[in-house]
Amino acid sequence: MTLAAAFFYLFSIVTIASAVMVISARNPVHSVLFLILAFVNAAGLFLLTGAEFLAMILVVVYVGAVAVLFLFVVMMLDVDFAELKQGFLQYLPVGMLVGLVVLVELITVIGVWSVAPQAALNTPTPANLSNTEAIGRVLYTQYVYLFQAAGFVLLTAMIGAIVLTLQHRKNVRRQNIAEQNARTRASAIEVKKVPSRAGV
Amino acid sequence: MNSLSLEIAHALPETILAVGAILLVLIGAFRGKESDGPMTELAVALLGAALVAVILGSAREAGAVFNDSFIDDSFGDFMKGLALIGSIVTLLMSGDFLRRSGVDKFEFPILVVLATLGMLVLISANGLIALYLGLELMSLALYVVAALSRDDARASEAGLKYFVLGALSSGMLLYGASLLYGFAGTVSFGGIAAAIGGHPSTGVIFGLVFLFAGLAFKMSVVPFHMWTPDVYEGAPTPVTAFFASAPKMAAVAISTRVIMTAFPGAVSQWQQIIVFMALASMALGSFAAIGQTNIKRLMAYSSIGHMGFALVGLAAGTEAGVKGVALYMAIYLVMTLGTFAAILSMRVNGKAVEQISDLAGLSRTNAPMAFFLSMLMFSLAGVPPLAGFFAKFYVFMAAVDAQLYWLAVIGILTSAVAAFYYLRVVKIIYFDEPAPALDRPSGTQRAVLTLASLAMLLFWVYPAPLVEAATAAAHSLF
Amino acid sequence: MVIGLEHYLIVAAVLFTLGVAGIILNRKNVIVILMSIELILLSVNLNLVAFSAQLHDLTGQIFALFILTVAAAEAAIGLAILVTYFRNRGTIAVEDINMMKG
Amino acid sequence: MFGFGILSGLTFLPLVGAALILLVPGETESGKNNIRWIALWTTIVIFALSLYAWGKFVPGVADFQFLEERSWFGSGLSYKLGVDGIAFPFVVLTAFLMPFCIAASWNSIDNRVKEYMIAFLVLETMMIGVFCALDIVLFYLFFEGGLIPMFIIIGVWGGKRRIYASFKFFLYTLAGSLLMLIAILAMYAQTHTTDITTLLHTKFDPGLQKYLWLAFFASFAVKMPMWPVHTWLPDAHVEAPTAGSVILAGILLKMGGYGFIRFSLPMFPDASHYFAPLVFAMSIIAIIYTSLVALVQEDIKKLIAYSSVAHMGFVTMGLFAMNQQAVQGAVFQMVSHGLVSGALFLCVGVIYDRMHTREIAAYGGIVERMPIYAVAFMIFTMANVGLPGTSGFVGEFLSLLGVFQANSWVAFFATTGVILSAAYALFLYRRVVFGKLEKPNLKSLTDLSPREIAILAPLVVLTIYYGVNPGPILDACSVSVAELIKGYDSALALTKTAALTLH
Amino acid sequence: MYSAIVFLPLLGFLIAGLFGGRIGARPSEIVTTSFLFVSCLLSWIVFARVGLGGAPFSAPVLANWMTSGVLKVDWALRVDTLTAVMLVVVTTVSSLVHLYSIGYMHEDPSRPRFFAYLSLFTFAMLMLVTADNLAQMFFGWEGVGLASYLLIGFWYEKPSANAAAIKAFVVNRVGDFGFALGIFLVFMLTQSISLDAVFAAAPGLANKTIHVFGSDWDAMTITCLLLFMGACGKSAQFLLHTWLPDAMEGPTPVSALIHAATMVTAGVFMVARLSPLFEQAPAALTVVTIIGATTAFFAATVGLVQNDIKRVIAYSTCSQLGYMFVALGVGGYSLGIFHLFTHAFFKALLFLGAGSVIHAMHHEQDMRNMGGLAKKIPITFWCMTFGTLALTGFPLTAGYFSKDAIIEASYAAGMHGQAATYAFVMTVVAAGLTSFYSWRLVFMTFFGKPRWAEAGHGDSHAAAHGHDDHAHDDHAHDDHAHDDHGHHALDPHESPNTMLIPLYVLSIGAIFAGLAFKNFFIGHDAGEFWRNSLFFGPNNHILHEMHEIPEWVGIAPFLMMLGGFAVAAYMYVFSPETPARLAVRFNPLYKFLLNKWYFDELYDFLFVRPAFWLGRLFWKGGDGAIIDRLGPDGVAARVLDGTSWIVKLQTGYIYNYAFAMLIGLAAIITFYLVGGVR
Repeated sequence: MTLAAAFFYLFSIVTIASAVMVISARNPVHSVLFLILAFVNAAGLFLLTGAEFLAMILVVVYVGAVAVLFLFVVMMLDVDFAELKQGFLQYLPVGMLVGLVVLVELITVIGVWSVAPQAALNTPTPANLSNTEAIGRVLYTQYVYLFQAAGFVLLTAMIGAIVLTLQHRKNVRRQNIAEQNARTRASAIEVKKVPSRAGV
Repeated sequence: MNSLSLEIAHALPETILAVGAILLVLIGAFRGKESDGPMTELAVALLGAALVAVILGSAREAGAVFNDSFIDDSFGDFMKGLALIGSIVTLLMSGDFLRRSGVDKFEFPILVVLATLGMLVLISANGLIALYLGLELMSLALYVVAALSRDDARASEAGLKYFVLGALSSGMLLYGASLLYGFAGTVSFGGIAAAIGGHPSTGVIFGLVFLFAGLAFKMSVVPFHMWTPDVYEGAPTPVTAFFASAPKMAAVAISTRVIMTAFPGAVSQWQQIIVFMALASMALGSFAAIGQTNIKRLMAYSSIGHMGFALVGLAAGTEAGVKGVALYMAIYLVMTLGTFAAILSMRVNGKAVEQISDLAGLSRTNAPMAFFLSMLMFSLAGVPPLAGFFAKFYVFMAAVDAQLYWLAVIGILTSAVAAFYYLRVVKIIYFDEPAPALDRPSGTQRAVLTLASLAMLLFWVYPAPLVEAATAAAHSLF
Repeated sequence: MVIGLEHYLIVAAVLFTLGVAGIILNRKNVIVILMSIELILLSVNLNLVAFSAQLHDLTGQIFALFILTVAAAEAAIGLAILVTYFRNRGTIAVEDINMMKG
Repeated sequence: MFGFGILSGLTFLPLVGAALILLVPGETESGKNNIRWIALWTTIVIFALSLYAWGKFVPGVADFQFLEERSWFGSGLSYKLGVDGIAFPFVVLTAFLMPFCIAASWNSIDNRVKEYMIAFLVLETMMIGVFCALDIVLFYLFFEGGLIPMFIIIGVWGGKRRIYASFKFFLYTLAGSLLMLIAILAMYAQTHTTDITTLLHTKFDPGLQKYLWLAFFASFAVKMPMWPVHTWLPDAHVEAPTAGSVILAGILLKMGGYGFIRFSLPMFPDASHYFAPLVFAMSIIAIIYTSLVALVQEDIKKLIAYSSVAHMGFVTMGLFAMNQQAVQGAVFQMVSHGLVSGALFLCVGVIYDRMHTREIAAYGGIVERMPIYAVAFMIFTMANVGLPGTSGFVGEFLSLLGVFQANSWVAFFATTGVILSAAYALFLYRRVVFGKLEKPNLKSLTDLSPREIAILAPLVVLTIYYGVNPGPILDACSVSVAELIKGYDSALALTKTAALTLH
Repeated sequence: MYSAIVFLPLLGFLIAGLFGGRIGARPSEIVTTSFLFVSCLLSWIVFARVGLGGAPFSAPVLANWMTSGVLKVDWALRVDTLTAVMLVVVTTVSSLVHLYSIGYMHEDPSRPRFFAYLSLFTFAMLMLVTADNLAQMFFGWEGVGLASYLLIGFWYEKPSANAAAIKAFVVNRVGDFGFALGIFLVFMLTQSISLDAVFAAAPGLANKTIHVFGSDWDAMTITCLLLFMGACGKSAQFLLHTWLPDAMEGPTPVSALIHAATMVTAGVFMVARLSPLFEQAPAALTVVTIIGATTAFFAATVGLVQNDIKRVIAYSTCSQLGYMFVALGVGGYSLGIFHLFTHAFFKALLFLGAGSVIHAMHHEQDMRNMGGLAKKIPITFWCMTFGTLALTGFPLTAGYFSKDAIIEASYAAGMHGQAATYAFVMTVVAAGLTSFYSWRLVFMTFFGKPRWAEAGHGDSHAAAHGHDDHAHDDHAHDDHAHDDHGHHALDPHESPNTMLIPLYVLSIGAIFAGLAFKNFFIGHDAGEFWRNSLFFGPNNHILHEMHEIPEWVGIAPFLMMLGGFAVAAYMYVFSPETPARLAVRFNPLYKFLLNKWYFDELYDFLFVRPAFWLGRLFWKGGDGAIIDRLGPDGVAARVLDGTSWIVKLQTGYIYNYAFAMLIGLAAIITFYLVGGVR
């Protein structure tokens, strides 16, 4: 139990510290890296609660895909990372104050947590199954509708990303392999007979 | 558990759109991108088919399917019908505009279909997860279409603002959803209602507030409205028209559903939030619109104000209130579409213009358009006997019936302030010296403007069908 | 020392607040704002997972799963819009996103 | 036809005329003339129909007549029309004044004739509708709907400051009316009906009555207009085209008074009683204050507008005195003022058409060139002053007589208005009509054309006829007024007994 | 027949008014004048039948006017002796004035209008005197006011005429204000305003109190005071007299008809008509007495120094009206009416005579530019002398019987109250003054050196009239129709016959009316003559008491008359320089009188200026600076302020927008946490 507590504190402190760094790092690349760190530690927290599947997904999807995507974009856009400006410090107190108020209130509410007595659970955790298996059992049955909906979200994201970023520039030459392979000698080479001594 | 065929029968409109969307994507992918021509028509046909399915299905008995995450009832049918009409009309109107602006991408109709699918899912959501997924499906498509005109800096800025703030609002909504889940132990609306009974805990209230913050963002209600003017102005006009119509229907529908089905036991709590939001929206919408010169921006503030009015009905929390909301949204939809038909047709020598002053003296250069647009303005202002008045009438009637006198008084006073800027448009159209004449609008634009305006003008002649439909819709939530 | 639900929730609340603060305080780089949003979603997931464990109910984890999915999609869209914006304006400084106001 | 009755016909026939006009091309000179003729004939037909209705109207009955009722909004609201002796004179007055407005605009309006005539016909529908409606929402519909055409009329065909005036007019009256809307909603919440006949027999809680009364008052006081919410009227009058002023003074102002009679007094008797001193005070201030203001005006129309405010003060005062003479006097005063002020504005229009100015200082001595005009103007001025023998006297006399019974001080102060009205009206007449004709541009003035004579002559005749024989109007409303007072008194008595048993 | 009397003038008015332009001036004159003569003839017949012959009183109803609840007002023609007397007075004077005007106005281009107005006036006056209810009386009352307004302003190009017309109407309205309130009060007390019903109820109301105007009053007193206020306005009594002298701006026949013989006596008629009410209100009668006596004295003092021939007569009228009110005030209603009757003759005569003088002088009205006219226009001179004799109460002339009777009655009534004694003193003094200014007029006009020959008149006006220019500065072109005569060829000439015949007729009246009718009006036959058309309370024995007065009281007025004559003769015939000397010696007093006790200035300061000042204040200050600025304009400005403030919040920055969202959220949850969820 103490070990679990120790790990909890470790994960949570690192997560929070990384989160702070994410928003305060000067260099966006650093931000991304701290984001990855935060995700990994959060995955650790998931593990502590027994949500093994989600922990894995978090690492795979987030660290593996999303965070890398961020990194890719940061590098691609090649933004010059500049100084922390006046604005940040100027608005800091007010922002912090409001943030603190919200935080305190949230914690106050959490402090009085109690599940409603009449609560009827949707999907009670089966006792004899592993986390992954349990999720697998319901995901395609009970939640098939939502699963499909999530699929359409991804489809939309795909179309959206394409429509926004895919560019066919007129003046850019592209390699067309099929075209290249289809070339024959006849089409590639033209033999010109040059009359001699005719001048130009 | 219901059989799959029954479930699909309940979700027929969604199914049609889902399957159709995939087909459209395939067609688009294989046809290349010469033009979007047939794609728009196909998309319209698809949405039309969904609309038919909604109308045919409205006679069906209400039912909750898909593990209680989807509900099919009259209210849903009513609002889905509105959303679909909004999408269809926007698509019809926008083809011409997008072609002329050179952004006639075939993806646009597909994205509209996907967004509409999201709206339908949202409207029918009977649980927090379905709500979130529907909302995101809708929002993601909207983020994209906002930035669709990707060579236009303003459009991308609009898309970016919309996205960032939308994501923040989603985050808030999700945080609220998580609190609700934690405190109620379930994600289905009925379950939440049962769990909190008559005494919501503070946690539930917090969850409600956060959740409603997310929804309020989609409705563009104060203080979650800030994106609206910028996005309305920056996005391509057809997209703005779309934003102003269909998604509003879905957002209002789901807010109503959440409030009515998940929190019947916390009336006094959410009533305070909604009263506050309604007041703030009405006031801000009325005041801020006065200084505007860009007509799209004006319409943005106008929509904020109108959402405030719609919330007045919601605040009542009664069946009459929901009826008022439904009616309000229906009438608002028609007014908005008509107005945007006029805005879309604002072109001088082929170039799109969007300053209000470009309408100056329209009554001399294009008398029918001037008349119809003015009637829409009066309707938006809520001057009887135009339909806009009845929209307000029903929501305020519900509010007064629920003894929200101050809300009614202040709301109605702000509507007097709001009347000022609508009148200003009429003044510019009728009283000012003519500006260069606008080009002749396209057939669809003219048709939409005329129909919408006449519908508002003559609503009082035979209002019963719509009123009855709204009554039935409201009744199904109680 | 027992680690209860509250601890997780507090961590989540802190993360949420940090995420929101990141959006508000950041002036320079929109990408960081996108990352802040990821932080917010992470905090929500943490909440859900913790509740799920406490309630012995899988729904929370399923919900979190969908959120992860959608968050990925959202990140993609967000970055795509950002790229479009950058192509138009050549900057992604938050302070420069100010063509429309009033 | 279609089961609609004569009131529907009266109400919606103007729209038919408007539709006809819509079909006529309006750009050419002949097209414009066609439009004018269509509009004129439409209004004449409506007037004839209203006379026919008057023939069928039974004066000695308190109930509503020509009832029509149809379901309208599904549940709740209904399409219900009917008139009683108080409403009916106003219907006829409206129908009567409209042809004059059309005729008065014959030459003076030359641009956008089509829109102009349509606006007027739509306005007529709204005005007649107000007096016919027996559903409170329907009433509100017509009450507010009239703002739109009037806004357009002032704004498009008005004078220099037309935009300011039209906005002021619209927003001022709208703001007032919206409060009434809330009261209507509250009444619906209480009774779940919008049927005026039912509401007339509903006893509202005295506490609630006060709020409802105030809300209705806000609307009607602005519309009347009562001091201190009268300032829109001078502006609107000054800027409106002649016919617009005629309608404004002749009919639109009367809607406020009609509203008091139809709603405030019978439905909220306790509140009316409670607030009567307030109304009295405001009326007295209106009479004295605006009369003094009228005295120093430099614009003819503005002066008449202020005098309208003062005259409406007599009306409100009379209404709230709540006895037979006072209320009948107020009703008569409204009808009479409709004729007289309408006629005065027509008179102003006559010289405005010639000189294009309303500055009093620009005139003087025009009697020399326009003797017939001077006579007509004199008669209307005297009617405005309330000279016995003109219709202006009867209303003023009866309402003052009645008010004296209710409160002698009020009558005392109000009667000073008799002195002041003589002062400002004659002062105006002197500066415009009398004096030496010295200004060179006045020398070419021509007297009334046959068209103008045809417009003014019937008004002259009626002004004097009703002054000598006000019977037709007084008889028409006497039973309804008696019924109104009876209900009012018994309601007050009821409240009193309730209060007594309570203690 | 009654209808014919009343409506023939109306018919004449309509014909002349509507068709005058078409049928021409001469036919209009003939039509209106002949109608009037018919009417006059009929009136005398009625007078003979009802007054002398004892025919029954009647009040035939012509039509209903207004009915509202218990209020029922009919158009009716009430004819009793009082009415018959008035009918005779009105129609006689009116018909003579019509006739006279044919001559007097013969060069005016607007004669149809003039005759129409005259007939309209006559009609209104007849409606007044035949009224069977207070509303109809009010109709006539205001109708004569209208006609008076129109006639005073007949020469509409003259600013002074316009001003005078408006002044007349408005000041009359002040009186009407009281009259109207009186009517309302009567209705409140008796639930009726028809005379018979009111008279029937009056005795029961004696000594009743009523709560009006915030305190308890004796019902009849307050009623009668209010009604008397109306009478004051119409009859130009003290405080409301200011319009009458100015009304002389009208053509002279108008002055004769309206401002001497008929309209101004309407107040007297009204009080007499309402004697059943006044008899129940002794306090009100006291007020009537005091006001009447004051007026009699005041007007006479002003009349002493006026130089305008018409104004002198106007003040004289005012003064004589005061006498009538004294008579009424002491309860001698028949005395008042009798004086009204005789006064109508001799005052009309004086005015018409003055008109004749003015006509002869080519519209010169200033007596200082006359003199020596007796030889030039002897007929006019004699007629004027008869009129003056009657006015001053020379024995056996009309004024002798009526005026001296009033003085005696006031002395007799003095036994019952102080007010009557005051009235006695005042009237006796006024009799002397009357004699003085009347003879002064005659002497200045007809005797002495003809000052018109050398005056080249008009030149000296500015200096002489500086005090009073607003009323006088237009003398030189009083009648614009005569301007072409030119002043240099002035040669006073006698008037045409159309003007002289009325003078003859009226002279006869002025001399013999008193003698002929004394018995009926105030003598032994009075009872049968008046019957119940005048009401005398049971304690009212004034007609008897006035015969039981000491000898000296009867002689006093005669002595005063002689004294006045003597002083006038001394000052204006034998020692013409005395007046100027006196004027210098008693300069303040002279100025005071010349300026009519400064009433015009006072009213201008008290009412006219403040009204305009207030009007401007309310307009610019009230409507503009307060109501509009705080109301619509202010609200609009605040809305715009709000707009600019709100729009400023919309900075366009994402972080601000997000911050707004957060603050909104924080605010709401804080609200729940702090404010309480439940």
